[in-house]
Amino acid sequence: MNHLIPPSILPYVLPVLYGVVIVAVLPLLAGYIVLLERKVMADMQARLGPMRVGPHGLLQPIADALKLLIKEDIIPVKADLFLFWCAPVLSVTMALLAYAAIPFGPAFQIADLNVGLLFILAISSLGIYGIVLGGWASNSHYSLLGALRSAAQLVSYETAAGLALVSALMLAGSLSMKDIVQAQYDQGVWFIFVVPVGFFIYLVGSIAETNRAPFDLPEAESELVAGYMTEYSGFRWALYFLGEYANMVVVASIATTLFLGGWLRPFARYQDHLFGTSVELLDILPTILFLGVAVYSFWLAPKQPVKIQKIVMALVGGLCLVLAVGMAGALFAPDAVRMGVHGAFWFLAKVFTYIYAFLWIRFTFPRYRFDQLMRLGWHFLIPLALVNVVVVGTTIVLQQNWDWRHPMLTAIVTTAIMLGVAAFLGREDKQHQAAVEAPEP
Amino acid sequence: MPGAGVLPMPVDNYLLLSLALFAVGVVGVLTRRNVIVMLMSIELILNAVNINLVAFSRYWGSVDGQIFAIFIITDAAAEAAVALGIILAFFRNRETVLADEMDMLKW
Amino acid sequence: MSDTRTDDRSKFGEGVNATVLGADEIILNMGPQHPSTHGVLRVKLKLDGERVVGSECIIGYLHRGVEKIAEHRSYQQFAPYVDRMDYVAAVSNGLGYCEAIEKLLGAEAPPRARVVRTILTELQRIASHLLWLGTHALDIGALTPVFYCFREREEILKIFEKYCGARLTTHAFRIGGLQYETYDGFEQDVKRFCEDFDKKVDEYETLLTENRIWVGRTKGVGILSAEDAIALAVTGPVLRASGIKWDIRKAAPYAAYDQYEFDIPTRQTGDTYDRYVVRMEEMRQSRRICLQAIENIPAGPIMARIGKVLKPPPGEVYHAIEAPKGELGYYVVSDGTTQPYRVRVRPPSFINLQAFDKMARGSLVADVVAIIGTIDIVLGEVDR
Amino acid sequence: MTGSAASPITSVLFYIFALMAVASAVLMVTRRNIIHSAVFLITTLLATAGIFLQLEAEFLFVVQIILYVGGIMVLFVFVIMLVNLDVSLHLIQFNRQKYVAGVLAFVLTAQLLIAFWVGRSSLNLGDARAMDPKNTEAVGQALFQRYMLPFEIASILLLVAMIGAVVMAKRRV
Repeated sequence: MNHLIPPSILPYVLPVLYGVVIVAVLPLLAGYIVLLERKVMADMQARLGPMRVGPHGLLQPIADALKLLIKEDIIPVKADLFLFWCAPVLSVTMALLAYAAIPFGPAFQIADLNVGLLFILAISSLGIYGIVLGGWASNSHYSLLGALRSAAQLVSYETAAGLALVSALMLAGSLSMKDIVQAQYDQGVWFIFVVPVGFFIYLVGSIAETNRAPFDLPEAESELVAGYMTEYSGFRWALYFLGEYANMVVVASIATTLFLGGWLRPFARYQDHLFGTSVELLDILPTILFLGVAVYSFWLAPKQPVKIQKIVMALVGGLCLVLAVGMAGALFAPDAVRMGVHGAFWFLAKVFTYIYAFLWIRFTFPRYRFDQLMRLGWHFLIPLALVNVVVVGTTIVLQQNWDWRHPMLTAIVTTAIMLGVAAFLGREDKQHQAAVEAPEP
Repeated sequence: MPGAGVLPMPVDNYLLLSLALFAVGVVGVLTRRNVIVMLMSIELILNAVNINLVAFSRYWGSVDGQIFAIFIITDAAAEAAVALGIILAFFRNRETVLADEMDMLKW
Repeated sequence: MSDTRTDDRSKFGEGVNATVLGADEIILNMGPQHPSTHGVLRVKLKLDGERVVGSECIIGYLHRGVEKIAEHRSYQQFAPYVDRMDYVAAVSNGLGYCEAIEKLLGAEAPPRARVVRTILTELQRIASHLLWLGTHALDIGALTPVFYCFREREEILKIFEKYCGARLTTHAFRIGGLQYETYDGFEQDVKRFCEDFDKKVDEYETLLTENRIWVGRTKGVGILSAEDAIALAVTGPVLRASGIKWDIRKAAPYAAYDQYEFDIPTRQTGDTYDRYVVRMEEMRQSRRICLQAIENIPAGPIMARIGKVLKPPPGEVYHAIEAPKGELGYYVVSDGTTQPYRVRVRPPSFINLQAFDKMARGSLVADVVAIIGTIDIVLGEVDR
Repeated sequence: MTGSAASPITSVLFYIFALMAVASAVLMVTRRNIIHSAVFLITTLLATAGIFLQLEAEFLFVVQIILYVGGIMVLFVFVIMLVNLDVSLHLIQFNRQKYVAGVLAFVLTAQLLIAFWVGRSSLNLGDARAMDPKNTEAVGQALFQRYMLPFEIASILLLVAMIGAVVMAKRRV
């Protein structure tokens, strides 16, 4: 294949291929994450969720996309046309651009940049413009206020999330995403166990950064109606939505790469083999999982009331069976293919567990008021992140000099100190809270 | 990574580019009435300087030029913060952001 | 327009000032069709930045002139109108009206009717509080409780439907007693509902009571001191949350409330969190009453002998009951004909709404929604 | 970049970025609507970031985007929105001395061009030396070892700027 393409373009072919795959798959993925969210929300609220479009609502995202395409596209009068058009486009491109450096598997990565993580942080910090310019261009007092508020929220929580990442970076020692995962493999421990407080701060920071759950104030504020998205409708609004969900996946993949060991299988270094074959014991886990799901859906298929749903359940069962065979087949394939397939599976599994945590938090917590939100960001999270960086740094240096050589030790030491600091900040926050209430008549 | 190969482009292309940006920045500062656009033009001039620094840093193979560029960016950040603070305070009192209306030292 | 500018502006502290520069005070209009004003209530807020400096509630969008209609209807004909006032707690409206007329006639509903009336009214109180909790939590952002509350409320509405054929505007009672005998299985349904309702309330409480964000959004918001509560003649859970132990079911027992013992929850600080706790406790107490009442529903007739055409002797009566929102009073004047001369209703929501300005002043715009929710108003009753 | 002997890709990239930078700079200066000129300045900054990347200054590329475009320009757009500039749209944007300024700028550029033309021979000093491939580590080491003092002075400068900005933003000023 190499001789077909002129040498100077060869290094760009594979990344472009991966890029096309990601840009094609992502809107579909974002659509199905919306369906997943609605189904999980329904399940938590003792109801069924979308069931009408396609069996079990499986065709709902396609129906949504179609509806949004056909829906009338209203542009407010005197709106700033150039900005009104380019704001949603900007927020989607920034979200998609961040995928350039995310390693979906040991092989499947568009560009292993030397400054991988910083690049993703930089691109996601550009997402603010999509919101701010959108709010300004729709020429209405409410959306401007919403845009200003969400921009302020993004800026302050980005610092907290960035500092939380720094604490994990110190352990990894490199910015490139592949090296970070490699470092977690070499040290034999996921960084979530070494810097749990960093993971917590990043979890909270990433929720605020994607404008979700308890921090989704700019859109859902009762008197701001829908914040900066108020004037958008039809496909433009869908672009904003796609941008938000793509951002959610980006944030989830950063957390997976940095804290949950990227494409590493849990207990990656546990290598003893399955009765003599070349298959590592834990590698058969994905196959068992898919087999289980396949059996369950086959068992469920005849029970479905409607004939069409019977077929769908059977199809789902078949799909899981194919995947199980694929996973098993990959076991005996050459090393690169096995690492690639299993790596991608573990990476996506962790990304979806992280996104499930997003959904779970969204349906259990009420919304923060704007000043509480800012106070949490500035008075609690950022100082906590700063102290976390200092504490992790000192423990690493001490570990190297005094040779404590036990990763769990750093975890215990850092968490103990951080809990002390969190308590102190919490108490100080309560005093402030009491001070605010007392003078009120 | 590239060995000791020649610079991707001869260095004078970068100088011409930074000269062009510098000229546009100067025109911006001199001709615009609105203080915020003047500030933006100053940011543009600082950026032109940065291109020069990085071009020569690549030419000499050392990172000193890039370090200096980082210092210039931090300085630009500090300057922008204070300048915008002044503009906000000024706008709150005099309802104007036009440079030639800021002619009174005390009002 | 209560625009007496507060003299000392520093009292409000340095709230987040997101107003557009230069505009010192803006009037924000939360229009009649706002998602969280519980019906057609228009609130004009005077804002200084994020802080509410003054507010004015403009009502009347749902005014149907019920009291005027009453003067051209016979006593029995007017009974269904009463349900349309507080459409969330229709049964207790009916109870208030029927007992007022019975007092006017000097008649007395038979014991069996009184006990069944108490059970249905208490079930209606639980349903009304459930609807309040669902929408209040939804306004503050918790998406899940509303579905749990409506699941329980559905059970109650099923019981109403089996008993009198209607779910919301039930017209369950008649002057002098009941129209329908309780369907067989009535006791089992109510017992089954009350049995697992306690667990359900615990479910809501696990979701909300210790939830840091919920506490943060409700504690210290919309504070109403005891003196202000009395001055504004506020009644019901809003009054009890400010520390005053006043409940008409204990003060002037009506129907069969004197036969059961239940206690009246009260709190001291009178903020949104306290009103939430009071109402949750009230639901548990109502369940207790229903359980006691179900034990022994006395046998006997369900309708007093007052004849088809009601001509109460000329005179006037004022009869108040403890509706879920507060003291619901009926002042009926009869001139000896079959039609009342005047029916004046004391709606608790209308009077509780007057406390809104006192609560909203000094709070943030985001809290206004929580404050409207915590007063628990129904615009049908406010506008009549 | 894999710029082996000025391969076509890198030179094409350079011309794209250069053209983008100059075009949006000119547009920035001439636009009447302030928000549009802010957006064009952002495109210029992104174009210059591209040029930094081409000059193998990866760390600076990322710093430029995070700090300049993600930080300072957000501040500018914030202030433009807060100052609610639609009132100044129909005011004349260019002051009267724009012709004099144009001539002055032209003279300045001509001077620089001549200086550049004369000194052209001194620039081609043979091949460029090799860059350290691990750019970020090199910048890190230099920043915290050789340039420790300027680093501390820069942090003090930022502190002073923060205090200045806070004082300026006080309501009671």
